[in-house]
Amino acid sequence: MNLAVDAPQAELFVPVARIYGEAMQTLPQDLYIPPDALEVMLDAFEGPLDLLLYLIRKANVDILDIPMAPLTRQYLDYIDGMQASNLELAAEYLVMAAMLIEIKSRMLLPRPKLGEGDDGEDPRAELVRRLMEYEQMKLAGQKLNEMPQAEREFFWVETLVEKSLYVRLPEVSVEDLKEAWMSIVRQAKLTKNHKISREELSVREHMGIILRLLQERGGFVQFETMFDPAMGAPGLVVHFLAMLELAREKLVEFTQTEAFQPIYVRVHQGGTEPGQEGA
Amino acid sequence: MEPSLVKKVLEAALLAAREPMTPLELRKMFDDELSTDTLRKLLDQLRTEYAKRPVELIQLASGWRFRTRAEYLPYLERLNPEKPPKYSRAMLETLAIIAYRQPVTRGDIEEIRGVAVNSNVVKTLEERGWIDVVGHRETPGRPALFATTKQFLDDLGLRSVSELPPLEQISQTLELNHEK
Amino acid sequence: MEPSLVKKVLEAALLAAREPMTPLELRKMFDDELSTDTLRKLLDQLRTEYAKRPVELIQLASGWRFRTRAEYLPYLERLNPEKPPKYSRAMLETLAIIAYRQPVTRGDIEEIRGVAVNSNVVKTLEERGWIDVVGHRETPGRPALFATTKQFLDDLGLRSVSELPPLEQISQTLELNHEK
Repeated sequence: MNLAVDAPQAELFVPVARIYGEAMQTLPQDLYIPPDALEVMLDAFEGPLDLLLYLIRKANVDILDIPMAPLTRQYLDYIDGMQASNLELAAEYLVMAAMLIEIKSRMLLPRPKLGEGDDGEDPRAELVRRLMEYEQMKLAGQKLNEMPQAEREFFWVETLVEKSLYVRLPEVSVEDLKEAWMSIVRQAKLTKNHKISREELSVREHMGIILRLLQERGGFVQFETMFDPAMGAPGLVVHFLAMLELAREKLVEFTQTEAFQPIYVRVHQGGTEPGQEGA
Repeated sequence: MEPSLVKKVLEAALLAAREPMTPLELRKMFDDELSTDTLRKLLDQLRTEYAKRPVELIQLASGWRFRTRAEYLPYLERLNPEKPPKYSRAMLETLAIIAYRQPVTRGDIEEIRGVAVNSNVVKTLEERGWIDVVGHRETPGRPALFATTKQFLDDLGLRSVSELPPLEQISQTLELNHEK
Repeated sequence: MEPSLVKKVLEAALLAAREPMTPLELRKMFDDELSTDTLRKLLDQLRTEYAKRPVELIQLASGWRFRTRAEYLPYLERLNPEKPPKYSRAMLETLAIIAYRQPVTRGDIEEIRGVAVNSNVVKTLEERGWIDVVGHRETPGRPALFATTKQFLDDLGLRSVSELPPLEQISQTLELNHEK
């Protein structure tokens, strides 16, 4: 097969037509290009492997059975064409040309007998391996390009997050309050006057509860109804103490029209006489 | 073109939009074959369809966009927690006085702290639902009496004000510190 | 917390995400009280619920994210008249070699392609965040080893390199031939 030298490539680079006054030449087989397009042609190939693949594929040659001689000549003719156009020829093309010629010459020599090791390998094997690997990657690149890509074939969903719609409130711990109180005490030197026991604190809480209750019920309430048995004995005592403390601080007052009549609690009325409207 | 398809195209575009989309832009997707009225109707339908979804379609000055509903922001916040804001010392001291000495008037607070109470401080605490007015002291001017609320106890994880650290202990610690 | 609420929080977060969200991040919103199994189940439910919507929830190399379905591209494309840049063949072949043969050195790429690698090609891929240097081969010159990134997989909607389209089986033919 390596003797198939009688290829029709002899007419390469003989002008076959003129377009716009420019000579048209045939490049390898079906490749018709005007000379000034050679640069474009070179750009169209990604290197010597790509060109070789093109030549093999276009000539419909089985990649595994490369006819070395015509292929080598086609390749060299193509490079000649590029040189003729004063193109700076990439070194890789020349290396490939050398490789093709080397393979071709080895094909012409009698092959060593099989069984003598690696030397028995077809001199084209390495080229075939490289061509196949390259072709595989070339196809893979095309497939990658066909895959849906973010911001090209699909878009990421991204709804608006308006952070100002959520105001994070400061957190306060019991410790913070304690710290704050200590700082107040330290400043005001109130250490002596403001010793308040745990019990007194619950009395103060109940003072708030009573005032709130009075406010809810119109400021005038029957004394007994202020006590909920569910509070339990200690709760009732604290509640009662709170009532007394409120009276002492003149925040509430008690009224009773006469002995054994219901006692009423009401919000302190300031200057007015106690007990008059309510009775 | 089916209105249901048009609506889906609008939905896809608005969900992926980085900026609010104007009616002009939205109509561009249909080669302007969509009338402004129909567009408006479809956007309204879309908004209704999203009523129960965690994002809402809103109309802003510069166009339409999907927005995460406010109620989900606390969860999103946890992904990128910012430093929690802090209350000022004035705020904490006022709150401490109301908590420990309730019910108190603004005058009481000023007396204890020795400085005037900024009305913003009281307002902030009221807005947060931590204090409220439980009555008035029958002295000239009938000043409001403030006390802490149930919300305050809940937020601080307390069952009752009596669970606050006892003050005598604080005073003792202070005295010990003073002795040094 | 109600599973239906958890699902809505997940939905809100994923719809608003600027990046794919990992299970770890998603669980962070619930103070890690959500088991990985439950999370997975809820995400699957969410994905199913979106089956008829114009956006879909997908799992990527670096997490979960919503994206518009491919069928809406013809409409969405009209919003941005600027066509996305086309990658050159040199770029695509280099990318394919890095993706399928990783980790590879520049020398490996040159060996396969038979031409010198233009450094702009590598730079562009690095700038896009699709490839990066994962180490150096311990040969003279210690050449950098390139591999594809999670970003590359995310942008292609993939979970792992194994989901890349399979290579054409050219090599098998070669082996068959050797048997002759």
